[in-house]
Formats: sequence, C-alpha cells, structure tokens
Amino acid sequence: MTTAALSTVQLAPGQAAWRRFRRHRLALAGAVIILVLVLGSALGPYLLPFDDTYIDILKRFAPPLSGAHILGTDELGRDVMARLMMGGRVSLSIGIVAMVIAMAVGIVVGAFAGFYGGVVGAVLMRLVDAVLCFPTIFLLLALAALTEPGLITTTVLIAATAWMGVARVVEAQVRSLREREFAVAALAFGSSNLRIMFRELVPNAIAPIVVAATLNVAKAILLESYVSYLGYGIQPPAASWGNMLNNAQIYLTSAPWLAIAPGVAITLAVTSFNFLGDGLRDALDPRMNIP
Amino acid sequence: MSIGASGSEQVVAGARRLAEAHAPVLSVAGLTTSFMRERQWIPVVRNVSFDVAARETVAIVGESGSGKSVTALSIMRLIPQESGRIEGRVTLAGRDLLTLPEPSMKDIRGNEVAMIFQEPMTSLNPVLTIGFQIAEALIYHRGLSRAAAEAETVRLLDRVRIPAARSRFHEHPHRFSGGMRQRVMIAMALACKPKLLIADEPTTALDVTIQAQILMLLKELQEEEGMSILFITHDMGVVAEIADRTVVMYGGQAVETDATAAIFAAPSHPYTRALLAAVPRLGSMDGRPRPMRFPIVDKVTGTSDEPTDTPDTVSTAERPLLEVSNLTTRFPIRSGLFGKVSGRVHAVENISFTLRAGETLALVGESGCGKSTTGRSILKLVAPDRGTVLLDGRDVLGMDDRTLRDCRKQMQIVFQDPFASLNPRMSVGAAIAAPLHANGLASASQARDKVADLLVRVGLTADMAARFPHEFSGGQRQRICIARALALGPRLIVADEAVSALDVSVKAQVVNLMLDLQASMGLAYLFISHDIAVVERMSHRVAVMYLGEIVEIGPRASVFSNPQHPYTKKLMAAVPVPDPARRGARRQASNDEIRSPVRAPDYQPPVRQYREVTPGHVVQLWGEEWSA
Amino acid sequence: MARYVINRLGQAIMLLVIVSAIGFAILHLAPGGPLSQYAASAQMTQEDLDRVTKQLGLDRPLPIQYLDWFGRMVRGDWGRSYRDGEAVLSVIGSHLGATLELMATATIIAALLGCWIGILGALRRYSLFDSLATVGAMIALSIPTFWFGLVMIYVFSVKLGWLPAGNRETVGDGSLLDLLHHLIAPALVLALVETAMWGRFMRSSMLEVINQDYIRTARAKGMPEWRILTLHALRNALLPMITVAGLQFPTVLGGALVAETVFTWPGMGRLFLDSIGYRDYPVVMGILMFSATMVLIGSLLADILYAVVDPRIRVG
Amino acid sequence: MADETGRFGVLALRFGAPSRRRFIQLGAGAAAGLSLSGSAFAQVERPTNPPDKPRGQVIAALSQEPTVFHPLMPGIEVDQGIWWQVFSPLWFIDPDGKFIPDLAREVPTVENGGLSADGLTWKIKLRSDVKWHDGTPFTADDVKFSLELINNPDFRARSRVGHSLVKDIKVVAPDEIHWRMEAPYSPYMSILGSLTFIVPKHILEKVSDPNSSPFHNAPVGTGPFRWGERVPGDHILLNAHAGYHGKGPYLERVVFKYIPDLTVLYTQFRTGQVDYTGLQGVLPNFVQEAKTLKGRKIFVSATSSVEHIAPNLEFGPFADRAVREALYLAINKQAIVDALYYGLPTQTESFVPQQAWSFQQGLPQHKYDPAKANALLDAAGWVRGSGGVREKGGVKLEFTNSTTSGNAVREQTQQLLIQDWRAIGAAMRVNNMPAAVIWGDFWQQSKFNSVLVSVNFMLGSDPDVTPRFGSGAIPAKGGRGYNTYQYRSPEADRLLAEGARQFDLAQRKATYGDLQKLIRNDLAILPLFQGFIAEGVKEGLQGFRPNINTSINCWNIREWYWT
Repeated sequence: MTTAALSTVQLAPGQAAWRRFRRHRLALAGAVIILVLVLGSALGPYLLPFDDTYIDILKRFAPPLSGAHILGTDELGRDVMARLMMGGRVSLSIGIVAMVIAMAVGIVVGAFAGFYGGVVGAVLMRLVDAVLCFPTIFLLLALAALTEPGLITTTVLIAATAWMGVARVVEAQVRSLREREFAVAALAFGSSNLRIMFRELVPNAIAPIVVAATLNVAKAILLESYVSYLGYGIQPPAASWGNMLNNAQIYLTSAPWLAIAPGVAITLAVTSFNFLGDGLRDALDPRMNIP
Repeated sequence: MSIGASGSEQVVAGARRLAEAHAPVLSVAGLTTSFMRERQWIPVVRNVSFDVAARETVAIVGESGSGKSVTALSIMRLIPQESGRIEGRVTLAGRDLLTLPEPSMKDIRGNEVAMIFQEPMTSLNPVLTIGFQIAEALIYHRGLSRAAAEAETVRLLDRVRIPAARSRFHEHPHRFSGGMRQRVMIAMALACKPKLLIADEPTTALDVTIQAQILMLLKELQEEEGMSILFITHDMGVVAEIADRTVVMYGGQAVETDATAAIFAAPSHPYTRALLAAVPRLGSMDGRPRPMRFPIVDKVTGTSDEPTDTPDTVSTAERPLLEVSNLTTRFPIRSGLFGKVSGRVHAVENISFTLRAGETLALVGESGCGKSTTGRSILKLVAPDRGTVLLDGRDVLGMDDRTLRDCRKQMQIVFQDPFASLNPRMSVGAAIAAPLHANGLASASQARDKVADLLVRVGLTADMAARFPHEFSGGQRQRICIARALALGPRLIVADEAVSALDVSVKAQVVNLMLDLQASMGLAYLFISHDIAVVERMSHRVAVMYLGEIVEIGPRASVFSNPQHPYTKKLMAAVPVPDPARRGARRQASNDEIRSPVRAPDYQPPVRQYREVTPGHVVQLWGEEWSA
Repeated sequence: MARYVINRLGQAIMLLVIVSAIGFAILHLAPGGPLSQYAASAQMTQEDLDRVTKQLGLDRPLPIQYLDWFGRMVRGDWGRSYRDGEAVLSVIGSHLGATLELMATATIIAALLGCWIGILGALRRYSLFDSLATVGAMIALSIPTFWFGLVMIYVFSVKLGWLPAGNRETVGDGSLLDLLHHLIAPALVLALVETAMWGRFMRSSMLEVINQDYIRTARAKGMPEWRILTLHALRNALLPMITVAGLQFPTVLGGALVAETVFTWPGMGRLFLDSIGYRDYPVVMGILMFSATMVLIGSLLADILYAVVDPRIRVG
Repeated sequence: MADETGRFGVLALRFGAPSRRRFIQLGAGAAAGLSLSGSAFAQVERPTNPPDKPRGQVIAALSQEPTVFHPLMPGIEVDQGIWWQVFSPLWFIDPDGKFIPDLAREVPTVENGGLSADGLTWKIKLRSDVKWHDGTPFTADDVKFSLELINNPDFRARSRVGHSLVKDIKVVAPDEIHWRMEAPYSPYMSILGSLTFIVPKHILEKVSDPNSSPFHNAPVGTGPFRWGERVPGDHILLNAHAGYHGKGPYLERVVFKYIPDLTVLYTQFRTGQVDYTGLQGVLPNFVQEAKTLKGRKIFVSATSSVEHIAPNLEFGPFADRAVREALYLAINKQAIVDALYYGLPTQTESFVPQQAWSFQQGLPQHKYDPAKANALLDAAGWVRGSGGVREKGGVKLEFTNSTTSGNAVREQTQQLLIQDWRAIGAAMRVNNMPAAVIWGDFWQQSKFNSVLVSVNFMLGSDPDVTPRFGSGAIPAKGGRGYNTYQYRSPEADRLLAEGARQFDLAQRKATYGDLQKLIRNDLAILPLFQGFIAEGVKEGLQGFRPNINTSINCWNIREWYWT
C-alpha cells in the first residue's frame, strides 16, 4: 500500500501518550514528587538517626531547625521528620492499596454492568447509585464510627467509598465499547463473555481507569486524613499524616509546625497525584490530540 | 470509458467560455499550508494554484489525506493560527485574503465567501434556532433589522426548499434530518449572496437520494445567484455531476487541473488515471453475468492491468448454504416507569432469501433500511423476533449457545470501519489468532503458522503479525479483518459495508481481494452496501431493501438492467455517474426524506404480494404511496 | 416530559429503599448502641437498661424493626430523636437552615468565580492566567479542607482577630452583619474546593465546545470572536454545568460537614456527627434518608433543568 | 480529668475526657461526704454584694450539647446543667457535703420526725411559697406525680433504683407528703436529694405520650431560670425566674452555648465571647497560657474520679500479680502528670478521692523503677523471648490497651506506656474505640485486655465499693454491678460486708482503709492520678463554686452575679 494513509506516520498509543505526557510539565513534576515522597518514606527512616516512636519527654515541642531535629519534635518529643516519613508509608500505602481495591471492585462491577446491561446492569448500577447517594464523608464517618479503627479497616473503608466512581466510568466505557465492531467481531468468532469483557473491552478502557486510579489515590490520602482528623483512623503510636494532623490541632497556637508539616505533606502528595492524573488524562485521551 | 465525444466537447467549450468572459473570482497561487508537529513545520498543502471564475464550479478531488479540506480552510483562513501557517496568495476579487487584517477577514467570511461542511449533524449550533443562526449573518453583515432579517431568512429557507419555512424558523437543529440541516447550512451560506461558496464534502455524509437532491439544489441556486462554487469531494461521480473544472489533489499537491470533461476524457497524470480506473461506474457491467475485478493502475507510471472476469464460483447443485425465511427483527422503544413499549423500530420485516456457496448476494438500501440488522440477525448477534435462518440446513436461531458458537465458525462478519474492527490494544497476530484461541482450536505455534498463512493470503506479509493496528492503513486493516474472519475457515462471510469507508483506489483492491478469495475458497458473501456501483461490480445477485423489507431481489444483471420497483429505480437514478457527458439528464429534485421505520406498538405490517419478473427476479407489488 | 419525571421518580424511590436498607443494616449491626453511655456511667442498672431497650423497641428482631421504621417513614412519621424526643423531621428542619445557608453561599461564590476562571482559562489556554488557575485549582482540590479551616482560624481569628473562630452568630446579636461576619470563613473554606471544581469543569466544557464544528460554522459565517464565544460557545458550555451542579451536591454536602466541624457550625453535619456518636438511630436514619433524597432530587432537578434548557432533549 | 466511663458523643471523643461526674450519688451518709478542701481550688475573691435585681447575662460554653430537658429521663451531665437551672430537687448536697433543703422545708431526719427509725416511713414537709414558671403553685401532688411517673411502665425513666421501693404515697396536705418504703434504703436520701428533680403534674398529666411532648422541648420547672429558647446545635437561652423561691437569681439571662471543639471553645473564652467554660473546661495544655490572660480566671479543681489503668484480671498475663506490679513499677507516672497533664493532677494510690473522710493516708508510694520491675519479672519466671517480649508457659506478655478514640492526652499517655513497658519486655498495642462502642459490651462484659479510664468509685460520697470490687458484681459472670476488672478476693468481700454493716465512722474508716491497702497491694487497678478539671471564668463573675458532689460545676448559676 502506498496510499496517502501511510504518509501520516502514526505512533503507538503508548508512545504518543508518553510524548504528550512528557509535555505536561506539571504532571512530570507530580510524578517526580511522588517518586521522592515514596522513596523518602521507604528509605528515609533508615537514613535518619531518630526512631519515629521514640519518646523523649524532655524534648517536647522543639521547633524546626533547632538542633538535630530538622522539622522539630512533637508533643511527645518524637522527631517530626521521622514521623512524617513513617506517616508517609502509612498514608501512601493506604492511598495506593485503597485505590487498588476500589479499582478491582469498580472494574468488575462496571464491566459486568456495562457488558450485560439489562437487569444485571440495572441492579448493579442502581446499587452504585444507592451508595453514591451517601455523601462520601457521611458514609465514611458512619462506617468508621461503627467499626474499630485501624490500618486495614481504614483502607477497606476508604476503598468502600471510592469504587463507585470507577464502576461508573468502566460501565460507561464497556457499554459503549461493547457495540464497537471489534467486540461484536469477538462475539461472532466465538469468544466467551468473560474473554470479551476482560480481554477485549476492559483493556480499551485503560485510559480512564488509569486516570481514575491516580485521582483515587489522591482522594484516598485526603480521606485518610479526614478520618484521622475526626478521630477514627490509624492507631497510635503508628503515624499517619492524618493522625499527625489530628494530634497537632490542639497545639495549633503553641506549636504550629506540628500541623504544618503533615498538612503540607498531604497537600503535596495529593496535588502531585492530581497533577499526574491530569497529565495522564491529557496524554491518554486522544481527543486532546488536536493540533 | 465511454464518454460521448459530443457531450464532453460541449461542456468543455461552455466552461472555457465562462472562464474567458470573467476575471477569476478566486485565485489561489502557490498556496502552501503547514502544521506544527513535533516542533517542525510539516507542509500539508504544497504549492497549490487554481482559479475559480465567476459562476463556475470548481471541484477539488482527492483521497483522504490529500490536503483538499485544508486547502479550503486555508482560503477562509480558518486554520488555527498558533499551529498552522499559510503561505502563497489567495486573491478574492483582487484582494489578497492572506494579508488582510483579521477584522476585515470577518467581513469576507460569510459575506463574500461562504462555506458549508461535511457533517450537517454537528455543524449547526444545537442550542440556537436555525432561524436565528441564519438571521445573525444577515444582521451582522448586511445590517438588517431583526424583523427584516427574519423575513429574509424565511425567504432563504423557502429557496432551499424547506417545507413550511415560516413555521420552522424557530426550531432547533435537532428537529431536522441530515439533508434538511444541510439545506439550512446552504441557506445560511447564501444569506449574504456570497461571490463564492466553498462546499467541503457537503454530501458525503448523506444518503445517495438525499445527495442527489442537495446537488440539484446547489446547481439551481448557483444559476439563480450567479455565484461560484468551490466543491471539495472525494467522489468522482459527484465531480462529474457538478464541476466545470476539476483540481485533482494527491499528497498535498494539485497534480492535475483542467476542465472536468477533459480530465475524465483524457487524464494526463498517472494518479488521475489510477483514480479514475478504480471508480466503479454504474452500468459498466451491462451484459456481464459474473462479478469482475477492478483494473489496477499504477499511480506512478499510470500503466494498467487488464481486469479479468471471475470464474464461476456459484455452486448450483446442492442445497443453498444460507436460507433465510420470514426473518423479522424489531427493536422495542421503551419508555415510562415500567418500560412500556411505546413503539418499535421495524428494522427487518419478514424477509426471505437464499444464498448459495460461492455466491455473492448484495443487500442494498439507504440508511435505516435494515440491511445491517439483517446481517447481524443472521449471525444471531441481535435476536430476531421471528423467522428461520438455516445454515447448511441447521437452524441457527434455535441453537443453544454452545452449538451457536460452533456454528459461527461457519459464518463470519467483516465490518465497515476497519479502525473500529480491530482491538487497538492487540497485535495483529493476536487479533487474527483470537478466534482460534477463543475456540481452543490451535496451540500457540499452530496459531502462529496459521496467522502467517492468513496474512499472506490477504496480501500482507507474515512478519506483520507483531505489529499493532495503528501501524496499518485503512485498506490493510480491512485485509487483516478479512484474515481474522477467515481464521476459522468459514463458508459464509457477511460483509457489512466492508469497503464503504475506504478510499476509492483501496476499495478497488479490497474488492479484488474478496473476489479472489471467493474464487479460491468458494466463499459465499452477503455483501451489505449502500454503494450501488460497487454492488454492481461484485455481486451475483442483489436484494434491494427499503424500510426493513426486500422490495426487489434477483440476479444482479436483471435487477440493474431492468429495475421494477419505483424505489429501485429512484435509488439507481440517484447514483452520481462519473461521466460528465451524462450529467445533462436532470433528475426530479424532490424533497422526500428517508422515511423512518419506527412504528406504533400495535402496528400490523401489511401482507406483501410479490411478482416474478424474470426467473429469480422478484419484485414486491407496491401500493399508492409510490404512484406519485 | 411528565412521563420521564415519573420514571425518574420511580427509580429514585427504589434507590431510597435500597439506601434505607443499607443504612439501617450498617447502623444497627454495628457495635454499641444508644444506651452504651448509660451502661458505662453506672447511672442506670442493667434492669433499667433492659427496660429502656424494650421501651424503645430495640429488643425486636432487626427485620421487624426495619419494617416498622420503614412503614412509619412512608407514612411521614420518621420517629423521634432518642436524645431530645423531637420528631426527626423537625430536628433536621432546625439544623437545615444553617447548612443551607453555608452551602448556598459557598455554591454561589464558587459557581460565579469558578465559571469566570474556567471560561477565561479556556479562552486563553496555556496563558499565564490559565496556568496559574490550573495550578491553583489543583492545589485547592488537594488541600485538606479541615486543615485549611484550621489555618484560617489560626491566622484570621487567633493571630489577627478579624474573624470569629466559629459558630453562626454571636449570642444575643444575630444581626445580618454579625451573621455575615461569622459566615465568611466557613463559606470561603467550603467555596475553595468548589470554585476549583467549577473552574475545571467550566474550562474543559468550554474547551470541548470551542472545538466543535458549529463554532467553525460560526467563524466561517464571519461572526466576531466575542459573539462566537458568548453566544455560540458559552451557551453550549454552560449546559453541562447544570449536571455538574447536580452531581456536586453530595460533594458540597460532605464539604459542608467538614466545614461545620471545624467552624462549629450548628448544621446538619454537626447533628449527624453527634447523632452517630450517640447512636441516635432515628435521627441518623432521618439524615441519611434526607440527604439521599436531596441528592436524588438534586440530580433529578439537574436533569429536568437540562431538558428544559437543552433544545435537543426538550420535548414538545 | 473526671470520671469518664460515660463519656460519649462524637466530639466528646475527640478531646479529653469530659468531666463527667457520677450523677447518681447513691449511698447514705452524704452529710459526711466529700468536701473540698480549701486548697483544692482557688476560691474567688470574697463576694461583694449581689445586685438587688437580676442583671446581665452569662454565656456558658459546653462542649457537648444538652438535649434532654425532661429531668427524669436518661440524660448526661450537660443535661443536668440545664436541669439545675430550670428545676428544683427536694434538697441538694452542697460543696461541703451537707444536705440543703430546696423544695422541702427541711431535710427529713429521724430527729425531726421526717424519717421513721426503721427508715421505712418518710414524711416530707414542702415549701408552700413555690410557684411553677407558669404561675401554678407547686404542691405535694407534683411530688407524688413525679415519683409515680418514674414507676410508670410506659415512661422511659432514667432509673428506678430506690424509687421502685416507694409505696403508698399519700398527699397529706398541699405542703406535706408521706410514703412508705418497701425496704429500708438509706442511699435514697442521696438519690432524692441530688438527682430527682420534681416535674409539674398540671402539665404532664395531660400529655398522651409521657416520652415526648411539647414539655420535652420547653420545660416548665420551679428553678431559678425559665426556659427561653433553644436553637438546636447552637445554644439554649434561659431567663431569670422572678418568683424563684430561693436565693437569686442575680443574672437576667444564661446562655448555654454548644461549642464541640475544645480548641475553638478555649479560643472563644480567650477572646471574651464566652464567660465560662464548663463541662470539659480548658485543655491542660492551655492552662498555663490561660492563667496569664487578663480578665480571666482559671479554677483547677479536683473531681472524685481516679484515672487508672484497668486490667482485665482474667486475661492471661494480668492474672499474675507480679506482672501487674512490674507494669506499675515501670510506669513513669511523674512524666505523665508533669509533661502530658502539665502538673495539674495529683498522683494517687487509692480509688478514694483524697478529700474524702475515708481516704487512707500512707499507702505505699509508687516509684518509677524499671530495674526492679525487670527483676520482678525475671523472678516470676517471665523470660524474654523473640523481639524482647517476655513469656511464661507459652503466654506472651503482650496485651492491648483501649480508651475512647480521639482523646489526645490519653493517647499520648498510651504511647508513653508503650515505651515504658517495652523496656521491661511487655508489649502493649493500642486498640482505641469510639465511646459508643468501647463502653458497651466491650467494657461491660470485660472483653478488653486493659483500659485507660477514669472512674468515680464512690457511691455518692460513701466508700462502699461493693459494686466495683465485690466478687458478686462481675457483669461478665452474671453479677450485678460494675466489677469489669473481674477482681475476686475473699478478703475484699469480707471487708466490704463488714464495712456495710458498720455505722461508726472510725470503724468504717479503718475497714475501708484496710480495703484500700488490699486493693493497692493486689493492684486490682493501676492508679495514676486523681481526676481534675480546669475551668475558666471571666473576671468579675462572682459566685462560681465547684461542687465535687454534683456532676457539673455550673450547678449554682442562680448565685452567680457580675460585680
């Protein structure tokens, strides 16, 4: 074929997306910050001379940059930097694990609802609608107030309030993709429903799923902090950015740095994930490929 | 090619006369338009020059990517400034549009040069009434009062033959069909009596009968208004129908510019020759009972191969491969709290036909006639309400899922859009092998061999298996789709508008491939198409569908040479003939719209009677609705 | 249209039934109960506790309790608060005003400001303003609302003393000026996220619209740019904002809850928190049903409004 | 911080314990009850003269919202803050532990003939000059109605303890009422005296549902303040009742403002928007700063509760006394008191408040001695295993500690404990829960390992702790009481029985002194310090008198006035 069609060289979806993504400087910055936060949380504690749970009651409320404690010490004389890093482990992993759970549930529900439509779809999507009727915070608080707080419960709870959005996105995608010729062709050449759903359709919804995933991480980190702020979160002495903030609020007037450090960390992490999601959205959405 | 010499001379002479009498309205010289891609200026239109004289229609014709639309947009300076660059000269009545300041350009647009676009469905603002959208040009450019503009708008709507113009003034675009919207666009374009109308593929999205109406209308209006038209199209039939002069574009360049008759009579550029050779011509198959390959012309040298007749592939001895009887598929339209059926789309209504092994039966008709639904119903991709489909004597519709999956190995489907037909996230090899894997028919290495074999069979190479769909052109993708359809060794292929979206030259090649495969594998095709000329070329038998019913069916030669049903006649008359010499025959410019197959829930379809014209050629008896 | 509305209402009622069942189950199956407080403080003996449990009907099987509650609710009797004995609807009613005041103020600020920023950003895409607005919106969406509230209190109430640290009014004052003074901080905190959302939605809606064919048509018609933007583009771009407003409702309600917590605002959010803490089942259920109803009505209204405004959907 | 088991409410959960006092002061002998020593709180400057007529208003901030206004229904101590203003009891207990007649003309005693010698016949003489807020005179019928209402099977009465014994109520005269007790029950004096507010018959006899009526949200009483208005979720306004029968009121208006966030509450006190911070008072970390504020006064007063670690004695390692002793030795109590509580509370070794007559002096003093703790555990056969955690016979020395989630200072205490105990090879994990969960079955049925809690052990002002430490009072074993520690000791049972039989104060002091020694020795609880509350009052507001015998220190707003 030597037609004109070949004259406009097309890039692989991934390649083109990477080029578009690279141009999105904020998203790149977001990715870098996330990397720094993740590495910092993962490796940082090994580099610091302080243990995040070591209490030195004589050194309470040391302000930042005074002595060895870069970010100062908290109400029990623990190193804020060390707690920030350990808190990062908790907060980031809650964010990521909650996202993974929410994604898994959302994708399965959305795929089934979108593929089968009809009664199955209606029932599943009404369930989604029903859960969406509870404002997230309401649902989270109701659930949190009713269960024992902890790492796993918090993660699951946050996931439980986040899967509906994914389900909706996937449902819409699958529903429209189901009518696409390649899906009909797969049906025509005898693919099973599961095969069509998860081999043909879901991979094609990957763009919105990836975007939703990053935004969900951001949301989950925020939610963790809300839950902890309201007093149902990660149990002490483990640190999370949320419970650090919660503990700090009564010292807001006397030791504001205690509130500033985790607040900035949360904002930074959430902003980065949001930027990343935004960049991915632009990169993966071919409609944005208008010259 | 059989253009009447006298006819073409007449047209050429007329065009020359016009051109000499007036200075060109529009003169394009050395137009080069580039777009910024990857920080580089990539020229998309290169050094294009042509003139449009007063009252003249100039067509720019070319295949996708040839730069014809960009040329049109460049004249209007509608290329985004930040990412596009226009060079050269565009002179409109002595003024260079490319150097004009933007505010003055606004006075040109819509006033001296008007434009209409391909997609009537999206080109009108959905939240504004059509009257308003026309009137605002009048108010803005001609300073009319609101009332005067409204009166003028109604007059314009009348002129583009919109029935009940006054009452429709306040309606929004969604209340209009595609053809009517295009009339609205034309009315809008004519509002300020422009010197030049640029029509960018204005009929491409329309059905053939509607296309004919719009072309007629444009011609009439041009005569009344005395304006020039720059007509962008890919369809040589339309070119022959409307253009005085033609610019052939290829790869961003104007490769040939001449009077239309001259180009059709004696194309000088190899590409033009190749293009014309690939254009299917209705009536060119007279006297040939079997399908025929298209001649293939080399685009560089212009040399052509000799099209050969296809061998007789139809097996007459056995029982037909496919027997469809009384097939009916309706889609309920539900509304209300309990999903009460408030109406039904009678997509397929009581149709029956047979198809023999090695035979091609074409289903033709316009949008909404149910031809695609018929194809899908046969494969049980949609559930028919009634009727039987026998494949090799086995009842497809009554099968359980497992048997159906097994049976589908015998029949496969190829779709219109080669871009949508392949999963973009699957390599071509995986896509072709998917049917094998889905049915558990082959090991990995067996599948690899089979894929290689199939790729070669459809004219590609085995090493392409690792590539992804986006690396292929539309024609190649359609070959891949065909390869995938062949993977299970089917005996019947439903080709649902399989070549309709392809460029003319590619279309010819794919049709040739399908004919070759039929010859070598004895495939039966149910060839669903709205493109009558292609159907004529490639089918043994033809069934014409209208509102879900087959109104006429029979051997292709018989139906095309002796159409009986008024709809068949109308359909065939509407097909633009790529022969400027035959343009003279004016067709009746009706305002008929394509009727909707939506019926009330209690609608009882009438019992139809049929008449056999010649052996195998059957026509539905029609009632008064066609008598007018 | 009427049929559509009836259809949607039917769906909404079905949803409410599901919501109520989920809510009721979560609430009643969870550990603890309305009498834990008394059990702990040794002010009531086990006999007293058992008696009150029985008097409240909490000893019956859960499905029976649910059906009983549901039956009454359908008839308009949403039960009475265990805490103050008031009818649930009037308890909600007495807290609703404060929440609505907060939500409405924030939404109005956010819608106006957000739309303005979004439109400007879309028109001057990639300009400095657009970049700043994008980054700003992103950060606004990422700041934990309660933290921002705390910082506001610290700066404007504790350090500068310009704004009150919380509450809706000064007792005994309650003048409009006093009300507004108290409203500023919580409304701004709530409006921050809102504005960012509106801005982003508006921007992308506008961007999508200005790439549409009909905008090209308008340009080809020679319409001046401002007219294309205000008349042709904006009208279309604003349409989806109706849906955004409808879908935003749960988010705003959630945000209001957080703002109410930080600013001790006497609204539904506070009531909900307190009621959960006290296991005041009727009130918690009431608020859940009420907010679910509001959410559904919100989206229904948005859809109806959309249908009214968008000629494509408008019937007859 | 005060007694807490009753702490609930979400916001309440977020900050330290609310100063919840026991509000049913069971038990007799209140005359010899707790009295606040002068040093326990800094008394206000000597009162100037109160104004002749009510003047000004007080805004009292509460961190929980009063919602129950029917004083006979289940409610918490914030609700009592309202009841004290709107209603009157027959008599009440003053800060010195004395009964003071209110609606009654005099407190019934055997001497004045109000009580028969066997304690079965009660004859109460009532004041005849009392009027309800709506002008209707108060009579003995109201008292009869109130007592009968409590026993009404349809009425969700808070408690029928004592009341269920009352029989044959006779209204002898409008100002005199008699009844018979089914059995002698001396704590009834306290129950009637401090917590049974009399409700109006003429209003409540007409309502169809005794559990909800207009009265519930617009109560009419005989107290010093009339119901004004309530803005739910925000505030309650009370107006002076001009015809009040007792002293005062001297204020025109009282506003109870609901400010759930203690930081905001303090901020508003600081900026002067609030005149008095009640209930949970001022957080310890603000006290230092608050004391320096101009025009504000901070009162730090003791409460009758004891902050302690409650071990579940049936739970593995805690069954071993050596473990409890080692854990106790390893607690750096001083650090907790000084650093986390800013030195405000006093360390204690007993469950009896130090102001009480029954308080045993000279109990063994706690000493922070990790080395000794380690030695003790080594000797007892607890050897260090993997991760430094000791074990013995397959039982690991690890346990959870729970408290109400969100209580910042307690959570800090827990973290100190973790560190202290890790040093002796004991692994503690935090498992905090919302109030509505932790104080339910978890606490009640002894499902915990250990709990950090504050409890008022006294029955009223009586040291009879049978319900707390008696072996028959373990709810998890079907007992009736609150012995959730599951403490069982024949010796304790013997002492408790003996003490309940004794009437001589000196004898009782000795008996309960022995009990305190026993409990201290057995370490049935690991006591930390005595409860306290820091309350802020605006300068110039006179009459604030903390009362350890009531559950809320704004009990006497009727006597408050502005200078």
